[in-house]
Amino acid sequence: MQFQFDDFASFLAMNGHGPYVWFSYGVTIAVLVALVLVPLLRQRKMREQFQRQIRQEEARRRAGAERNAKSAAVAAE
Amino acid sequence: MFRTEFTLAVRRRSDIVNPLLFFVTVLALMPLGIGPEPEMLSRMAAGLIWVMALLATLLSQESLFRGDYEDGSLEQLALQSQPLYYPVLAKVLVHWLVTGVPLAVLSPLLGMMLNLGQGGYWPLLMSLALGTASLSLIGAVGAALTVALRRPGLLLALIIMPLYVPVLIFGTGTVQAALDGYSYGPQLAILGAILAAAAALAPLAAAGAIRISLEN
Amino acid sequence: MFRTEFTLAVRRRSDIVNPLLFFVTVLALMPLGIGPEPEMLSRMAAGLIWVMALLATLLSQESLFRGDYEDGSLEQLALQSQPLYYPVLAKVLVHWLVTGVPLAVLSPLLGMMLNLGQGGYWPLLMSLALGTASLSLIGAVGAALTVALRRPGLLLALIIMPLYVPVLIFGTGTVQAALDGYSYGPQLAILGAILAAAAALAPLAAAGAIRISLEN
Amino acid sequence: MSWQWFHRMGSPRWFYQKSSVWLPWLGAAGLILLTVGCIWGLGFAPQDAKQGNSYRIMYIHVPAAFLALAGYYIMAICGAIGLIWKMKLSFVVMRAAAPIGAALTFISLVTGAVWGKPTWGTYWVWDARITSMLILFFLYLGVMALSGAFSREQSGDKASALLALVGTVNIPIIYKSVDWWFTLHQPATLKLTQASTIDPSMFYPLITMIAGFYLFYAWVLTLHTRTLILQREWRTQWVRELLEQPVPAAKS
Amino acid sequence: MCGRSLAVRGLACERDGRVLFEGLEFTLAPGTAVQVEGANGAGKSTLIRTLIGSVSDYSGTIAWRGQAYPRGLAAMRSSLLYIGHNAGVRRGLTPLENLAWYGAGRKEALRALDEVGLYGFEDVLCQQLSAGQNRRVALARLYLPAPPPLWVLDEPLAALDVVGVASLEAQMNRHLQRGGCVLLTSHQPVNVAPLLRVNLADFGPHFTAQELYCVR
Amino acid sequence: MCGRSLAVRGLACERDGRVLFEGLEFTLAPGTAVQVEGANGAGKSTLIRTLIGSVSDYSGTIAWRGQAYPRGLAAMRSSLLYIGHNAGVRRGLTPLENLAWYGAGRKEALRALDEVGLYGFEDVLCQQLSAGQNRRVALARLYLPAPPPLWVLDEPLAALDVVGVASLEAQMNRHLQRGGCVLLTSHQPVNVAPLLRVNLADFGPHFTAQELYCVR
Ligand code: HEM
Ligand SMILES: Nc1ncnc2c1ncn2[C@@H]1O[C@H](COP(=O)(O)OP(=O)(O)OP(=O)(O)O)[C@@H](O)[C@H]1O
Ligand SMILES: Nc1ncnc2c1ncn2[C@@H]1O[C@H](COP(=O)(O)OP(=O)(O)OP(=O)(O)O)[C@@H](O)[C@H]1O
Ligand SMILES: [Mg+2]
Ligand SMILES: [Mg+2]
Repeated sequence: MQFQFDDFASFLAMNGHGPYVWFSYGVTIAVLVALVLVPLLRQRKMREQFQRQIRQEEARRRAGAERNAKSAAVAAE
Repeated sequence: MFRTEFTLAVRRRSDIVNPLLFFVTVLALMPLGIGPEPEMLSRMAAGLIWVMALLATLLSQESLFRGDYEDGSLEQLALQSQPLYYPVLAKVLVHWLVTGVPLAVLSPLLGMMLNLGQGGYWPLLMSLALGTASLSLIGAVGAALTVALRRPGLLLALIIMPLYVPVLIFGTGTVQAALDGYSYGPQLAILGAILAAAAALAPLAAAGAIRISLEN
Repeated sequence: MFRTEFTLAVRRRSDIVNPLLFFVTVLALMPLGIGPEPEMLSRMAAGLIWVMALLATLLSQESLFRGDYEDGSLEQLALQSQPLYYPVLAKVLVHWLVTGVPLAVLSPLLGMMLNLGQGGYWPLLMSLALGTASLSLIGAVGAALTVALRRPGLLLALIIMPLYVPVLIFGTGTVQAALDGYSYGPQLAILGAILAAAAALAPLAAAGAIRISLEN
Repeated sequence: MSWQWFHRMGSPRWFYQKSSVWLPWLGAAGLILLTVGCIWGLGFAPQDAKQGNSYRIMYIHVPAAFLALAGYYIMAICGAIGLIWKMKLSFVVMRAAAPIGAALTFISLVTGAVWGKPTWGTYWVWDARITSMLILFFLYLGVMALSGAFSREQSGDKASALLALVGTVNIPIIYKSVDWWFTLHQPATLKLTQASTIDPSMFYPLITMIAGFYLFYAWVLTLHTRTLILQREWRTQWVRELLEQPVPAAKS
Repeated sequence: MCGRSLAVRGLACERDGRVLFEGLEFTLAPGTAVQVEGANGAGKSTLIRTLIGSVSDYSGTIAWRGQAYPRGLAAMRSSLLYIGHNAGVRRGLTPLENLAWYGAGRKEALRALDEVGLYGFEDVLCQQLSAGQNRRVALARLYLPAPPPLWVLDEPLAALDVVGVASLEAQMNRHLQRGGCVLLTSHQPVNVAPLLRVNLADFGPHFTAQELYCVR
Repeated sequence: MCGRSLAVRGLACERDGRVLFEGLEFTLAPGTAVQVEGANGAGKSTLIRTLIGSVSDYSGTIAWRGQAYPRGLAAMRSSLLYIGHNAGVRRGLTPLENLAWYGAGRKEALRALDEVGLYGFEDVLCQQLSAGQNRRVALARLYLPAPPPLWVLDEPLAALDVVGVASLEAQMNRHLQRGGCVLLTSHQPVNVAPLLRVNLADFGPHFTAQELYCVR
């Protein structure tokens, strides 16, 4: 087994078929990388979203408790 | 059951007339788009007619279960203890009677307009009559799957179109064979076989899909 | 207003993607119907693409006002004292952005698959981009007229199709001129003029049609 | 008793925890094989007598085409399992498999088209295999669109599983009919060469690439599944605990 | 605030050749509410749609601030807030977006949603809300700051729970105190004051299906 | 007549990750009615759809005549009469045809329609009837001879006028005396006896949006 091309330039050119071959490999690699990145990015976004949600829930819980206390006080009067 | 469905279909007459008119107008537009050369038209006539018949069936299918879903009668049907197979079959049958059959009957006229070669008319009519029944059956599965969606529109087309391919191929194959002077019996037989398989399986799948949609 | 419409359109992403997918699938079915011979396909490519773009626009238009009608917000809109012109224009604009533009952008690819001749790609894209805007505008009138019907489906197609004819003719004319080596500027200019006229008149007509539909 | 493992396997949590162990290994193995296969195929495999260097596209085209088809069956089988045994996890896997399969179909379509230009002189022909691949692509898109169209996830799961099943029944029929259609028309100009007598020096890198694609597929499927699991179960306690940890800096 | 408000004189409507009511007279003065009563099918919804100008086949006069329809229509429209059977809630939008569509700012919308008990549901799609919650989204418009003076509500209490009814009554009373006016239909008693009750049975034709075959 | 009827033990449902109710327990004995109560969005409709087997994601047990679901489902279905929010009235059919679709003979159907006050409207298309009249068409099923023993009614009083409500209550009481059983939801008090009232708020989870942000 040996390298089939004389130099790097001819490896790129591939006897004139270079553009086809490299385009194919490029598209393939891009799609494969996207397949890996998409779930990873989505996980990260979910993490952020989730932490924001927890903070919001906390705030709501507090606001609701306050309001309940206030209406209870009004009812007591 | 069949009676009620039929009443309903006839009452909204537009459901019968519309696919037909759609079929005719699009086919009339075609020469405007692709140029009026007779010999070219005649080579494509069978294909165009078949594709448009397919589209007309497909588009009229969206409303197959929709009305019943929205007014709650589909749920009532699903609550009954007998299987959903027969109601679905009845609905499909009516659909075919009010779209497929008129379409097939009208097709020779359109074939004439598009310069379809002599001897192609009869196979065209036969293949359309058989084929649209399969199309109605297959399409019912898609209609049932999308009935709970608010705007299924073209999603239905996307789902169902690939499944229509065999019918389309053998349908045009029938006409082509006849035009080329071969016997078109085998193709028609295959269309018949597809129809038999679809009649057995499609209502089952559609019934399952209806139950899924109702749970939404 | 435009913003809300856009949100709504993007939220049901399917409305954007579906016409596109419909367009692609039907065009992929075409060769199955009429045969794969390249030279024949290439002669019909422009016409087929244009007719299918027209169908995709038409079919996606059915839902233009329907949702708003059913949930009563169209009535609310009509009750407001400002004219209906702008809301209608906003809706049509969004419709064009989510159907016409993607369709035009995708058309060269389909041209390639159907063997469209060299030099036809750019005119095809341009004519589709201009033409689908006119189609959206004209179609809105039909959508408004049929919105009160429970199942407008193909009736809409019937009303609108004849009005589409000029657009179709000049659209395919553009591509054909380019393929035949003539300048296609004049045809594009006519398409532009049609668009201008439609933009001025169609929303007015649609607004009137909406008021008529609401009285039902 | 003997069914216990089965039900445990159906639990998304079990899968998530177990898969985090073998995930890195799967990824590493897949990427190594792919890298080796690419270099081998691009640089070291001999030039084809007839097609010159353009045939090197085969090393991605053929594995992608294989997996595109296999992926559909994987997806449909998962859907069937979900429908029959009401297994949550298998629906999740099905949903994860759809975009991956569609992406691989896309790769095989694009690479095939690009390969066609130097070989046949045109990007696209309506050949049986190609046409049915295109239809497979539409089937994938249909499953994806349907599963996303429902506001309730469970309904989307079941509906798209049913569609995938209907699709599996149809794939052989579609393939056969398209094949028949193609032979009816017989465009004499082009033909896929029968390269069954492929030289071993060309074949080994192909095998490497195919194995690499399979491992990569398994890896990415697991990744997607895990993400979907988190997305679905984010309200449960274990996911909460998991997600509350700060985002790892470099890689997750 | 309502000026001389809405005056109805000798109004008569018929549907399908059947007279629903005739000689109907009442005045909706500022600061008062009118409840239209009548059996199912008596014509309450028809009356309401006539008064807001959505239906135009009637005889008699309707005047807004002394100006008879159709001249007074535009003025009436600009001070109208109408909620019909179809609540005008877009099911593909969230409650917040729905209110934004009616021109509410984010902060006011949040306030209003909070007041109708939808705190925590602002960002859920309306199609996932229950029947009563959807109604509440529509009613939230009544809680926006500076509402139009004329409220026309067709069965606003339908689908609301007890707490919701009480809250709505309180809000209507507040509106009346501000000098606004309310026209509503309801089959339940409504606790607002001052309230004028108009029973369509009193203006019925001599001989109606309702009277003759009265419900047991 | 209902045998050991419907028993619910430890039932819990969640939607969108929010627990609607949990630990729900009640028994629907022959000759009794159960009224499910709760605020808007409490989960009444969800509960009802769970009990009739239309929704299958729940935990806990539901048993019909001692047989737990899903085994008991078929038996339950065969003795069920369900009328939901969507009344199951086909709007393209007349009231008479609608009842025929549910298997009623012409004479009984006419009787039943007469009883719900639709004498004279038997042959009008349902889409031309008022909201309350449509509801009455659905309710006419309760007046057919030999009705199924288990009635499940989701807000049957909605849109009905006072006379209609009284008539319906009388009919339900008659059914209970016959030994049938009724499960219903309603925001108004319902005058039937013996009546067991189940308030979903008593089975609410520790912490819900409803409890916390209660409606004013
Ligand atoms: C069902 C999908 C497909 C499968 C299973 C598939 C498989 C293969 C295989 C195994 C080969 C190498 C074997 C041989 O040389 O004959 C090949 C060659 C090739 N494929 Fe595909 N392929 C598929 C789709 C496509 C598509 C969509 C295109 C183009 C758009 C395409 C274009 C080509 C070309 C140009 C060759 C080389 C032809 C030659 O050797 O003369 N293929 N394909
Ligand atoms: N398809 C759905 N997807 C997600 N959530 C839903 C869906 N349907 C209902 N819900 C949620 O479940 C809750 C209960 O809804 P349900 O319709 O059972 O309420 P209800 O008690 O019948 O209220 P109402 O008195 O308003 O009819 C609501 O808060 C709603 O948000
Ligand atoms: N589009 C229509 N075409 C023909 N007749 C109609 C139409 N709409 C309503 N009607 C008739 O007009 C009458 C009154 O209907 P309307 O909807 O005004 O009643 P309503 O008083 O609002 O009743 P409900 O209390 O049931 O809401 C009904 O008997 C109906 O048959
Ligand atoms: Mg009414
Ligand atoms: Mg409810």
